[in-house]
Amino acid sequence: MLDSLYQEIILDHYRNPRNFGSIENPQVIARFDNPSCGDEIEVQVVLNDAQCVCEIKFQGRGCAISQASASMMTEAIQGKHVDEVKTLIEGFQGFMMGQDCLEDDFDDLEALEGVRKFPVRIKCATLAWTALSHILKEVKAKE
Amino acid sequence: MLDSLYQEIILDHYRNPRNFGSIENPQVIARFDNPSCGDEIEVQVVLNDAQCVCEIKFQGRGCAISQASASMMTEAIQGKHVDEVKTLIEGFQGFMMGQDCLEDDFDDLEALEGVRKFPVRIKCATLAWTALSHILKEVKAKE
Amino acid sequence: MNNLALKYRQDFPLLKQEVYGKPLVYLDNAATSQKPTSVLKAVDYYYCNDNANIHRGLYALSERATQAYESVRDKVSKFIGATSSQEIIFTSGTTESINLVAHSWGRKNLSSNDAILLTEMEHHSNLVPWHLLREQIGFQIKFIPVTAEGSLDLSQLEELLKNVKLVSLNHMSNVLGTINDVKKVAELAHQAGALVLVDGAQSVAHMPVDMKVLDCDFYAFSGHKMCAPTGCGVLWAKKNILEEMGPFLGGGEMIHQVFLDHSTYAEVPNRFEAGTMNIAQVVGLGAAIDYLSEIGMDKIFAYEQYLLELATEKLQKIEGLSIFGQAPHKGAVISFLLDQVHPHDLATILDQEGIAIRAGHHCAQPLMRKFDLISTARASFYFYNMPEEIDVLVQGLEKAKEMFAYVR
Amino acid sequence: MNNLALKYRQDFPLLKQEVYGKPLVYLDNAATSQKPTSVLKAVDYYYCNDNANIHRGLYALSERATQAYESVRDKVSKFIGATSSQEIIFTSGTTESINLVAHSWGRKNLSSNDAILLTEMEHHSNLVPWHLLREQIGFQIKFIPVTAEGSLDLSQLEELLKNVKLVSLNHMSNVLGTINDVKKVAELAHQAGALVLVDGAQSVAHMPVDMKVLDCDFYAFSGHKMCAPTGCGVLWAKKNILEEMGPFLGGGEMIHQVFLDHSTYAEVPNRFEAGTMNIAQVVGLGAAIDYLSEIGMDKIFAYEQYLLELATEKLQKIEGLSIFGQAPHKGAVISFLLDQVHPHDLATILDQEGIAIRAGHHCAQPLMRKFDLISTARASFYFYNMPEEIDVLVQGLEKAKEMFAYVR
Ligand SMILES: Cc1ncc(COP(=O)(O)O)c(C=O)c1O
Ligand SMILES: Cc1ncc(COP(=O)(O)O)c(C=O)c1O
Repeated sequence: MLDSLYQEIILDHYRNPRNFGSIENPQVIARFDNPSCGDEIEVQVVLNDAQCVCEIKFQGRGCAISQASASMMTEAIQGKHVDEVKTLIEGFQGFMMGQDCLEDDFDDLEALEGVRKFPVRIKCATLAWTALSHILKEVKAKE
Repeated sequence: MLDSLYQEIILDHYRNPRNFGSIENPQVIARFDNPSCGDEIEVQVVLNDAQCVCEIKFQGRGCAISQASASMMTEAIQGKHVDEVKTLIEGFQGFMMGQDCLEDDFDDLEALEGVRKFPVRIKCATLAWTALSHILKEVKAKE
Repeated sequence: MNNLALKYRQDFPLLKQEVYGKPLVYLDNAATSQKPTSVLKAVDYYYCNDNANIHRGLYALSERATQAYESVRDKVSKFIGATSSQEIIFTSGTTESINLVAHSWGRKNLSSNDAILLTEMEHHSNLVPWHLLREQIGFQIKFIPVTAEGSLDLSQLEELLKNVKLVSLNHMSNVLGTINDVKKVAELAHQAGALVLVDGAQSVAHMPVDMKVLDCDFYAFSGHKMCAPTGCGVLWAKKNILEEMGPFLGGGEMIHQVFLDHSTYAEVPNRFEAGTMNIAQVVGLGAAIDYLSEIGMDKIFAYEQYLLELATEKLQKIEGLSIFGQAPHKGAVISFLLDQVHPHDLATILDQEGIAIRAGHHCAQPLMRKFDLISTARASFYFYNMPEEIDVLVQGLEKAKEMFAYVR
Repeated sequence: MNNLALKYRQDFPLLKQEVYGKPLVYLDNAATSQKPTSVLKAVDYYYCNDNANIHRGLYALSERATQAYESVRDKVSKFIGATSSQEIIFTSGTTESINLVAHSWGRKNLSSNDAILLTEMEHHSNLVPWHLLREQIGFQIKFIPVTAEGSLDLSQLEELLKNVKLVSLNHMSNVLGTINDVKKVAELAHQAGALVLVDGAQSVAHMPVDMKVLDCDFYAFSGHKMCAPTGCGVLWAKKNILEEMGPFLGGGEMIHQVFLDHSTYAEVPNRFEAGTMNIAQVVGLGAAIDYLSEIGMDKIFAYEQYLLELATEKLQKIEGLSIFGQAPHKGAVISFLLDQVHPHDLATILDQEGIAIRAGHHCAQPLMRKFDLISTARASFYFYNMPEEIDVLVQGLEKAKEMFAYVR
C-alpha cells in the first residue's frame, strides 16, 4: 500500500519539483494553508491575453504528497485556457474523491491515485489545487 | 427505618410547632436557607442581662424534620446561657454526625437520631441550628 | 397502546435493581435518563478499539476515532432535521450550549439599549447565563408571563417583542411539563427582528423535533437526558449565524493560526470546539440516537402521552393532591403537592418504597416564587416506565398521606 | 529498572490490537492515553447501578451518585496534594480549566495597564484564552523566552515580572518534553506580587505533583491523558483565590438563589460547576487515580525516564535524525526531524508498520515558528510502553529513510 502512495514518480517530483519558486511579475497570487498541519503553499500565475496560463510557479513547504501534487499540477495546466484549468481542477478533486474518470491531461497525476487509500492525506494532495482555484476565482472577479 | 425517622414525637412537633412565630422586639435575628431545597428558617432571640435566652421564636417553611428540629431546639435552649447554648449546638451537630454523647438537655431531640440514617436529610435537621449559631456569632460580636 | 416498556425496558441494566428490597421505580427522568446497553457498549467499544485524539492524527487509530466522532455530527443533524452537519456543535450539555450563545452571540450583538425576552418558566440554565452577561454589558431582560394553568401567555407577545434582539425559551418545561409553541414564538420573533434560542433539554429526548419546522435560530440540548452518557450535549444553530459568531472557549483545534500575540480562528463548527473534546461521550450520543431512532420518536411521544394521561387520572383521584401545571399540551412530567406532606418528606417516604421522584425547586426558583411555592414533588416518565409503576407511586402516596394523616 | 509495562500493559485492551497486520505500537501518549479495564469497569458500574442526577436527589440512587462523584474530589485532592477537596473544580479538561481562570479571575483582575506573562513554549490552550480575553479588556502579554536547547530562559525573569499580575506556564511541554521549574517561577512571581497558573496537562499523568510543594495558585489538567475518560478535567486553585472569583458558566447547581432579574451564587467549589456535570467521567477519573496511585507516580516517572533515555540514545544513533528539545530535565516526549522526510510522510510510513506517532505543530505554532519549523514528528511514551517498542520505532525510521533515500 505504501508503494502505491510513494511511487517513484512522486518521489521524483518531490526531489525535483518543477516550476518551483516565484515569478518576477506575477499577475495573480494565491496562498493557502492546511490548518490541521500548518503546511502552506503559494501559487503564482501569469495569463496571456487569450486567458491561457503562460507562466506558473509554486513555493512553500510540505510533505512529499503536497509538493509532488503541486509540481505535477504546474506541468498539467501550463498553456491551458482558464476554462480548461477549471475543468482540470474539478476533475482532480473528483479523482481524489474516488471518481475514475481520468482525462488524458492527467499524465503524471495518475500516480496520485494511491493517495485515495489514505483519506487523511487527501488534503495534502489537494492543497495546491485549492490555491489554484482561488486564483481562478480572482481572475473571474477581475473580468 | 421510616418509623425511626418520622417518630410520633417528631410529627407532633411538626403538627404543633412550639415557639412558632415572631417576637415583637427581637434582639437578634438570623435567617438561613438550605440552598439545595430552598427551605428557609428565621430564628429570633431576646437575651437577658445575664446573657441567658429569655425568649426565642422561629418561623419559616420546611419539611417535617426541619420544622420539628427547630421547634425542639427552641424548647431546649430556653433560659440557657449563651455558653451553654454554644455547647448544645456543638453537641447536636456532633450527634447528627454520629457521635452518641448525649447530654441530659437533649430531651425530645433524641428522637432525631433516626435522621442519621438519612444523610441527605441531616441538613434539614441542622437548618435551625445553623441559624442559631449565626445568632451566637452576632451576640459575641456585639460584646 | 403499544407498551414500549415491555419491549425496551430490558435494555436498561440499572432498572433491574432493588432499592430497600423493593423493585426500583425510577421516575426522575426529567433530571437524567438511564442508559441502554447499546450505548454503554458503543462507548466501551470505542475505548477498547479506536481511542485516540482526533482531527490531527495521521495514523489508523486516530482516523477511526475522528470518523467515529464526526459521524455523530451527521447523526445529530438528521435526528433534529438540521440543514447541514456543520450546524452541529458538540458541547458538554445544555448549560454550556446556552452559555456559548450568551458569550459568543450575546456579547457581540447585545448592548445596553437592547432587550432579551425569556419566560417565567425558564430553568436556571436559561436565566443565569443572561444575568452574568448583563452584569457586564447591561441590557434589559423581559419575561413572557406564565398563566395559572402553566402555559405561556402569548397574548402580549408582539408588545413584549419591542426592542428585543433575542427570545430564549424552553421547548418543554421541566417543572410544568408544558410544551411551548416554539414555532409560533419564532414566527412572531422573526417578524420583530429577533432571533430565537430554544432550550430543548426536555424535548429532544421525548418527541420528534425538526429544526426546519420549528424555524428557530439556536437549539440546545443534553445527551444525558436522552440515553446518552453524561458530559455531552449539542448546540445547533443556523450556519449563517454561526459564521458571524466569534469563538467561545480558546484552545487547540478551534484555531486557524496562532501567533504569540493573536490568533485567527477555524471555520464553523470547529471554531466552537476547543481542546480535546468529549470524544467517547459523543460516540455514546451517536449510539443513543441510533437506539431512539429505531424505536421512533413519534412512538415514544405517543406512549409517554399515554403514561401522562394515566398518571394524571390516577393522581387526581388522590384526595389532597394537586397537580402544578395543567397546560393542554404537556410532556410526561407531573409536578404535584400533597396536602400536609412536605415534598422532601414525601421523597424520603417514597424512596423507602423503591420509588425515585424529585422534590425541590427543580432549578426554576422564579417560577416557584411566582406561585408562592418553595418546592414541589415531581414524577417524570420515560418510555421504559411501565403503567404498573404508576400504581406503585399511587400506593406510596397513600402511605405517605397516612403517615402524616393527623398533621396540623 | 522495574519494567512496568510487563505488569500493567495487559490492563489496556486497546493495546492488544494489530494495525495493518502489525502489533500496535502506540506512541502518541502526549495526545491522549489509553484506558485500563478498571476505569472502563468503574464507569460501566456507575451507569448500571448508581446513575442519577446528583446533589438534589432525595432518593438512594441519587445519594449514591452524589457520593461517587464527590468522593473523587477527595481523591483528586489527595493525589495532587491540595489542602482541601473544596479546592478541586471539575471541568471538561485543561482547556476549559484555563478558560475558566481567564474568564473568572482574569476579567475581574486584569485591566489595560496590567500584563500577564506566558512562555514561548505554551500550548494553544494557554495562549488563545488570553488572546480572546485581551480583545475585550486589553492587557499586555509578555513571554519568557525559550533557549536553543528548549529550556525556559529564566535569567531575565525578575525584569519580565514587572507589572505582571499572572504568570501562566506549562509544567511540561508537550513538544519539547521540558519539565519547567515551576516552583522557582512561582517563588519569583509571588515576590513580584503575581499569581501563577500552571498548565499541568502533560505533568500530572507522568510524575508526582504536590500543590503544597509547587506553591502555585492555579493548576489545570485533563483526565484523558491520565487513563481517565475523555470529557473530564480539573482546575485546582487556592481556596482564598477561588472565593474571590465570580462564576464562569451560569446554570443549575452553581447558584444560591435565582430571581427573575438576578442571581446569587453558591459557595466554592459548586459556584464553578454549572448544570449537570460529567458525572460518569469524574467517576472514571477517580478510578484512574486509584489505578495510577497503586502503581505509584514515582515509579511511573522513573520507568518513563528509563524509556526516554533508551529512546534518546537509540534515535540519536540514526543518521540524519535530530531531536528538537534537549533540556536536561525532560519527560518522555521526543520531538524529532528526519532529514529529507517530512513528518507527515514519516507518520504515514510508520502507521503502516503499526506505529502511532504524531506529526504536526502539536498545538504550539508560536514555538514552532520561533525555530522556523512547521511541523515535527513526536513520539511520546507512557508506562505501558515496552523497551522493545523503541526498537520497532527505530526500524520504522530506517525504513522511511530508505524509501526517501535519494531525495533532493
Ligand atoms: C501542554 C498542554 N496544555 C494543554 C493541553 C490541552 O488539553 P485538553 O485538550 O485536554 O484540554 C494539552 C494537550 O493537548 C497540552 O499538551
Ligand atoms: C428545561 C431545562 N433546561 C436546561 C437544563 C440543563 O441541562 P443540563 O443540566 O444537562 O446542562 C435542564 C435539565 O436539568 C432542563 O430541564
